[in-house]
Amino acid sequence: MNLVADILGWAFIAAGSFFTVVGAFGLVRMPDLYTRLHASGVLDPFGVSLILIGLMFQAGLTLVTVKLAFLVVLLMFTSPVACHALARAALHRGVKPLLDDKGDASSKH
Amino acid sequence: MAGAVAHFGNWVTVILMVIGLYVVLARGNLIKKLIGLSIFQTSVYLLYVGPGKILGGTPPIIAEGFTVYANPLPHVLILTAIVVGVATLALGLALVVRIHEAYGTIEEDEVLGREGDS
Amino acid sequence: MRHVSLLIALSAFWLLLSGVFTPFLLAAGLGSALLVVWFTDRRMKVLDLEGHPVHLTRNALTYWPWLLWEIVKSGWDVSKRILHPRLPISPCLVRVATSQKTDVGRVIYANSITLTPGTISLELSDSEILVHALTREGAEGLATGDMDRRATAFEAAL
Amino acid sequence: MLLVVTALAIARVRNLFAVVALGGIYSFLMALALLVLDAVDVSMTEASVGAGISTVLLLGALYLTRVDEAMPLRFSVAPLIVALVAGAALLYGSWDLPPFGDPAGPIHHHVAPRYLNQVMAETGVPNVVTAVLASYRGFDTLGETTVIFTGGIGVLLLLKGRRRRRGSGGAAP
Amino acid sequence: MSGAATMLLAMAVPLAGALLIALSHGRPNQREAVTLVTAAVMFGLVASLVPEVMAGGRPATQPWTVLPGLDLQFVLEPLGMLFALVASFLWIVNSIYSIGYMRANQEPRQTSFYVFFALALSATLGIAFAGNLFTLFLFYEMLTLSTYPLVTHKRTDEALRAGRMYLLLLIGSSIVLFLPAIVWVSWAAGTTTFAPGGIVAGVLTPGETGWLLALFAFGIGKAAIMPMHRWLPAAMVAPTPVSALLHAVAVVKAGVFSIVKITVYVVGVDNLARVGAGDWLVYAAGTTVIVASLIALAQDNLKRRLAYSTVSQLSYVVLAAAIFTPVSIVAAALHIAAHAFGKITLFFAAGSIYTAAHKTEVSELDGIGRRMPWTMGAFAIGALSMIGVPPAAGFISKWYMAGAALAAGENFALAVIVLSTLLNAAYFVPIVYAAFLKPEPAGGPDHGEAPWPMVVALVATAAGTVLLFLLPNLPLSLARQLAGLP
Amino acid sequence: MIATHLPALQVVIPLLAAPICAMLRRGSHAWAWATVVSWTMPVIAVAILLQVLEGGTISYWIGSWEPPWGIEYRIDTANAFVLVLVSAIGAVVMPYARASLEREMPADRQVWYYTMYLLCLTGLLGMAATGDAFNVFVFMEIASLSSYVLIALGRDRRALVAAYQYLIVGTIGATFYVIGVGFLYVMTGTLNIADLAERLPLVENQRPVFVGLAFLTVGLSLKLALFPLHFWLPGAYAHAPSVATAFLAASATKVAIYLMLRFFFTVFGASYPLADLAIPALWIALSLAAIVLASITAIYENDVKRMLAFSSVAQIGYITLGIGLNSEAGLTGSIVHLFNHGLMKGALFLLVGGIAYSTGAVTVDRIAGLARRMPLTFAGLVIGGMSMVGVPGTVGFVSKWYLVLAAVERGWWWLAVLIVASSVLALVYMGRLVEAAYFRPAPASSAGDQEMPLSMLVPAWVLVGACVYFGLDTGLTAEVAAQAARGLLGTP
Amino acid sequence: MMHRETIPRVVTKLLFPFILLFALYVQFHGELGAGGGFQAGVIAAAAVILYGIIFGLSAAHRIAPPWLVEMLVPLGVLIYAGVGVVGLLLGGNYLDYFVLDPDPVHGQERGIFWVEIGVLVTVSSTMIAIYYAFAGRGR
Amino acid sequence: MFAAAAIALLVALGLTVARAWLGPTVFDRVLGANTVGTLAVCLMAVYGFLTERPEFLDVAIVYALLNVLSTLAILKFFRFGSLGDPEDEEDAPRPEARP
Ligand code: NA
Ligand code: NA
Repeated sequence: MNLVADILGWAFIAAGSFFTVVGAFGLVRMPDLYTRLHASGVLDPFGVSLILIGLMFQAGLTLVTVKLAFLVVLLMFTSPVACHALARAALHRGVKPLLDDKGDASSKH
Repeated sequence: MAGAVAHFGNWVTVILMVIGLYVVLARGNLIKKLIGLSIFQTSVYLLYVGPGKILGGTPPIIAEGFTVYANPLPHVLILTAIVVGVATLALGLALVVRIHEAYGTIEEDEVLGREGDS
Repeated sequence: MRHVSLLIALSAFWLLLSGVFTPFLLAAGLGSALLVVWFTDRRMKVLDLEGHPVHLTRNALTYWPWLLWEIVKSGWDVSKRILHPRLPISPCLVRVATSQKTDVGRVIYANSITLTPGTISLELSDSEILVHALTREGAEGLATGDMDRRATAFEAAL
Repeated sequence: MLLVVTALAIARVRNLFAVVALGGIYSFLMALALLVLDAVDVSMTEASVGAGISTVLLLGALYLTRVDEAMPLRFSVAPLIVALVAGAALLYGSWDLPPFGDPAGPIHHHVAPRYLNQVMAETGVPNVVTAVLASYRGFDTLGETTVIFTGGIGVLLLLKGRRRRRGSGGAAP
Repeated sequence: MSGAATMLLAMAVPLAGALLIALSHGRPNQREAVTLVTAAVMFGLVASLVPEVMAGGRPATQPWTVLPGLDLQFVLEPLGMLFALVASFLWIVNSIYSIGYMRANQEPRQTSFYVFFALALSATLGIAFAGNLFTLFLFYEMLTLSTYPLVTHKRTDEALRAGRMYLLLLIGSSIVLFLPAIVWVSWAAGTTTFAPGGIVAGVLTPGETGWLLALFAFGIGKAAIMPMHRWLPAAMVAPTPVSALLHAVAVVKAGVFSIVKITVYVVGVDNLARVGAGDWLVYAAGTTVIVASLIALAQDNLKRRLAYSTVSQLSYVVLAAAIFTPVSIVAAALHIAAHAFGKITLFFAAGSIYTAAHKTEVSELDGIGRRMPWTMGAFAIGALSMIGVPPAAGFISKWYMAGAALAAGENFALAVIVLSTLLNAAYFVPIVYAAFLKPEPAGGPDHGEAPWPMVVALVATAAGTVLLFLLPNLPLSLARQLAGLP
Repeated sequence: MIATHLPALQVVIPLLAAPICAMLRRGSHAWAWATVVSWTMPVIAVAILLQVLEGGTISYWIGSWEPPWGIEYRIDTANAFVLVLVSAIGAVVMPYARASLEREMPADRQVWYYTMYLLCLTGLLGMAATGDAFNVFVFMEIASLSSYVLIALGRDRRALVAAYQYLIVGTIGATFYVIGVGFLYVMTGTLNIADLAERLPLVENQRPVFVGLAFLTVGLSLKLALFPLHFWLPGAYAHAPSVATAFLAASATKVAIYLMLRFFFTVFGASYPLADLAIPALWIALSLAAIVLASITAIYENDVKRMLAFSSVAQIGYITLGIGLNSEAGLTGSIVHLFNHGLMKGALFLLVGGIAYSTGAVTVDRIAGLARRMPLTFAGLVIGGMSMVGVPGTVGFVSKWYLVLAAVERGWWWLAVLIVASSVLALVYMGRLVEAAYFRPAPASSAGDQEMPLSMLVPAWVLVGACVYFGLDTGLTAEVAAQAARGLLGTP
Repeated sequence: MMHRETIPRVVTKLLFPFILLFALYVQFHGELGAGGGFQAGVIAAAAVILYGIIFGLSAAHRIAPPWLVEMLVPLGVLIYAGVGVVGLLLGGNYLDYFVLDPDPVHGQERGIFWVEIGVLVTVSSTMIAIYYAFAGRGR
Repeated sequence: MFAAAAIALLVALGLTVARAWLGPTVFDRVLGANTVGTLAVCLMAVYGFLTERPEFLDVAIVYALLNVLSTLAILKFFRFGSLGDPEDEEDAPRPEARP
């Protein structure tokens, strides 16, 4: 049981780390604000939550786990709010999204 | 080399202080100056807290299984310094707001230029 | 009803945070919880259906796992695109219709959209949501209305 | 490192909103650094002050003033020299400080040991920082609270009440 | 009443007088009565001290210790006695004259005039009674400050300019030179208390003594040794009674008095004669005598001519003192008194002419002697005293001076005395001549003498000048006591 | 019983009084409260001074924690003297504040203004009384923050700018101070000043200690407005409300100077005799520059408050000069001038504030001929001015005497002459005022001007009287200062 | 009236009770773990400020009236300094907590508890007051 | 493993700061700030495990809470130019945006 939790924990942490770095990489690589927001979605809260969940497995059934869970829930609640507010504010301020031409075979762009 | 690594923290402190002080002194925007002042103040945090750390130690909250704790005194002092910093910032910003109301600008040059026609 | 449930929730929250069970701290916890309930209800007036949607707990158990899986799938997809040398994205704006009746419901739906990598809700109105999608596929996935239905079902469980 | 980069960015960027955002980053990074240095309480305070209160304060001030910084008329050398001299002095002085993390440093052998060793017996408070803060050096903290009080009343005194018209110097003589 | 108490009382009386005068604001008669009574009482008190001093007594008191080693100290010795006597007597006369002058010319701010006059007299007595350098300095500055409002009495821009010059030169020189000299003495000798024979004798090297003397000589700007004299002509803008105060009663006299006193009691006459460190002073003073006389010769404005005459006459005193023999000290002391009476007479006369005829220039005085015989008669006596011709007091002091120079082999000093006597004659005799013998130009104003109080005053001082020549016993014996002569 | 707690009460009473004051509703109540409180302060301060003179240094353990673990209040003659000065000035200005502020400030702000005043008093007293280097910083900030506000509320908008600049400079100064203390702390492990003095010799001649000293010195120099770090001062003093100017000019810089003394002599004195460092030469040069240049600036200044402010810079130069002379006489001169200058500058600023009360702006041209309309005010100004010049019989003389003595002791004649000669500069700028007020005709516009109310005049004259009293009876101040100097130098 | 900021509104409403409770938790566990009166005060103030940001300044004024806030600012200092006075009255030095209870250690705990309360009161109310001052200045 | 996670987070942190540095819009910087906040929270949690004192998660929670506050404050402010009322928000003066 312990071993399973351990392995699961490591797996989550590894995955989380991966997504986090990728998200951050996307943050740099993406061409405009809105696409960067998508990249940040990979990182925050997704990748980070995975890491935290991994830590929960590591901690076992303790208070720490509860706090981590709270943290995850908190991130789940607040991250989309921040992301939404950011995008909305940018839109209102006239930051035009970079759009693919409609109707084209855009996926192969 | 080892010395350089050991003094890395000090370098950071020094650079932060230089940047902060430079912004305070060189920038004309009154808000920017205050921000520079804050950076300048935060450089002190590292100066104090850095030496309080013991490698292999833990935060100074007594718990079983730990014997080596960081020095709590710098922490206490810097807590006070942070509080002082925020109070100063609040007051400084309030002054800037009033200056803006009185002069219509928050650029130092313009403020000083408009002193004549008060 | 909401008061009691919030009080219980807060007390539990306290205990979980604290982990120290001295009489003093237990009393402080209860007192704090009571204080917060009073303050949020009587002064902040946020203890309403929006603010304390206790009624939604049951369906959360079915909605959340589904959402998590969606997030994982999209996360993997977006990651691939980020790492792809040619950066194969096709950002677009779409409007998706909403079928929820309450603000809470719409918020759940909109947040679910945002939580899922690859789509972001931009504008929220009574009947539709403006969404920015990273790829045309993502937009089309939303247009199927699967998530909308599930969110409505979640909300409707009252 | 990142702290330095952020600080440089703050110095560079002219849009004050961006500066506020960067200030938030700076604060988070500083808090992180403090945490690494085992200063948990300080870290928590820096986070709440730097990322929370300072941001709100700066935004409030920005709302009442303006957002963009004017271009400087000229690059002034004197401030840079002053800052560099101070920095050089600091560096010069810190070179001979006890090595980082060395338990042999004087601060670990005078005053602090008593706090760490006696705190439970003397005050029954395991968080040594709290004990020192509130009891051993409680007077500092009283002063600190008074500083907050001073700042608060000062801001009220400056900003509360009727707003004067722009440009009026005040009451006529 | 003890001598010490009398001294303090004598200094306090003018202060009280000043207060009463201020309280009499708006009641001219009361105000002037108070002035006269105060002056008389003060003179009485001072005079009452004469017997004790003559008998060799040295009343002394030390009412206040400012800082350890820094005392307010009063000691009455012969020179101070002489100075106090002259000043307090001339105040009476000057007050009488002032009443006439101020009323006749309808001067503004008369109350403050009398108040500051009284304060100046108190300071003058302080100088005369000073028992140490610190006390001397204190009252010296007090005199400067209390006379400043008198100098600027007219409040015109010119007056204010003159006042600035007055303050800056006098206080400036005293602070920059005089005070450091005092500090030096205090440091070197450990005391600043005057003592017969000098307190720095044997303490300072000859070179140092020379420098110290220079600091004193130029630091005491009131003595008006060139180039410290410039305030004196500038201060001529003040009303005539003020000029009298400056030139005769108090201010410049305080300057030369201080120099003589310092020469005798701080540096020491014998000491100076022995080390020869002060010989340059003879030349400085001698040059001033001659140059000032030459300038006086070129002045058409009567009061300016008198002013430069004063510069020249003061340097007589310094010159005499700088010969550094007992007899020369006697001469210096006597000349203080003699010049006081002579010069006050001359100024009174100038003020009378201004009041009666509104004339200020020498060239306007042709024939005026016939309209104002008393005035010009007194003027003639004053002029004789300046020149040093009997039967005026100036003769006695010059006589002693020349004798001392001769005895000491100071040929330069002797030459100066002779030459300047000729110059004095050259700028005074033509005035007297023109006043009495030249015809009055046609179309001038019709006038007689000035108001009677002025005439009374100037006649009194002229009489004093003569009296001092006829009965020089009192000043002479005081001066001889000072010089340690039997 | 209460006698043993006086050191704490000295600071805690105004500290407690401030929040109570903030809770009051009416300006007049706040004024009455602040007055009562500020009047108890000198009583306590004098009692402390007497205790110290009788029984030597007092050590008070706050929270009963023994130093260096807890914070110690440590009072010897030097800081007891400073406490007396600060509390006395604080007490004197309160009656004055009422009428003055009623004209300068809307009623709804007065309550908080008095709160700020009490806080400033707390800060200054705390800085002077504490024996802990970091506690100094805390109280320094209380004093500084409150003084920024006290200054900012001047009636002229330039007060805001002055306060802002003061805030920037003051914060930099305080931060430098903290950096300096940080170095000392890291090298010794202690913050207690007495303990620092004991432990510094163990780490003698190490670079961090030198740098700590340098930062401390620069930081405090900013606070005490040592030339050329004085640039913030004239604006701050010129535009603040009169009562704030008088209070701060007489007390704030003085406390910073006291701290400088404390660090130079008590902390570093034992291990780093000043004579061994290069500092004294530079220090004396700066002091002289302050005296001469600031005085000359004052001469050309037309705004009277600014003139007095520049004069303050010059007078601070005298005080620091005495520190640089590093001898008993020099320190005595410094300490006694610290006290005396507090008295005379307080008096002058109160008087000028009274003129401003009647006339609005105070420039040399504006006060022409005013002496006749405000005789008592200008009589006080004359006496204060004489004290500034250093006329014997006023306090100004006493301080200069000791400074000259100290210079002569060292054989520096040129310095003695300079000290004495610089009085002429003071004479010129004070003389300008007197000349304008007494000897120039009054413009027609000044017809309505009249003497300030008695509640303002009396406090001003109390200080004028003190200038004369302590000039005549020097035993009190000079003796105490000499004892304080001996205490700092560690000589019996 | 439909709020345009639906998402932040709903989510923050949900969070308020927990933020406030967390603040109190930090307050009461200051002796055991990280945090204390200051941090708790900031967090509590943050809740009110967030409320003001989301629902408007008038709403914030309703839940924490300015007069009350302005009273609490000095009250906290008074509590802190008052603890010191109590120590004085009970025969100890200023800020002496040992005398607050027959058991000195317990006295310490009691003293620390009360001064932390004082800090909390002043810090939270000051932060709110400053926010009010800035936000209210614009109107 | 904790160390690896910490390194990964640090790398991500560096990239995010780079974005904040590059901008170019204010919103990019705000996004950077918000993301740094989240990463910092996570890093704290990991660091707690790394040093075997995971109970300091409280600090992380404080961060998470205040991160929301500051982000919302910035954005709310940016849209409406005030920290005040929603009623009159459209009328409130707007600061100039700077892309
Ligand atoms: Na999404
Ligand atoms: Na998303």
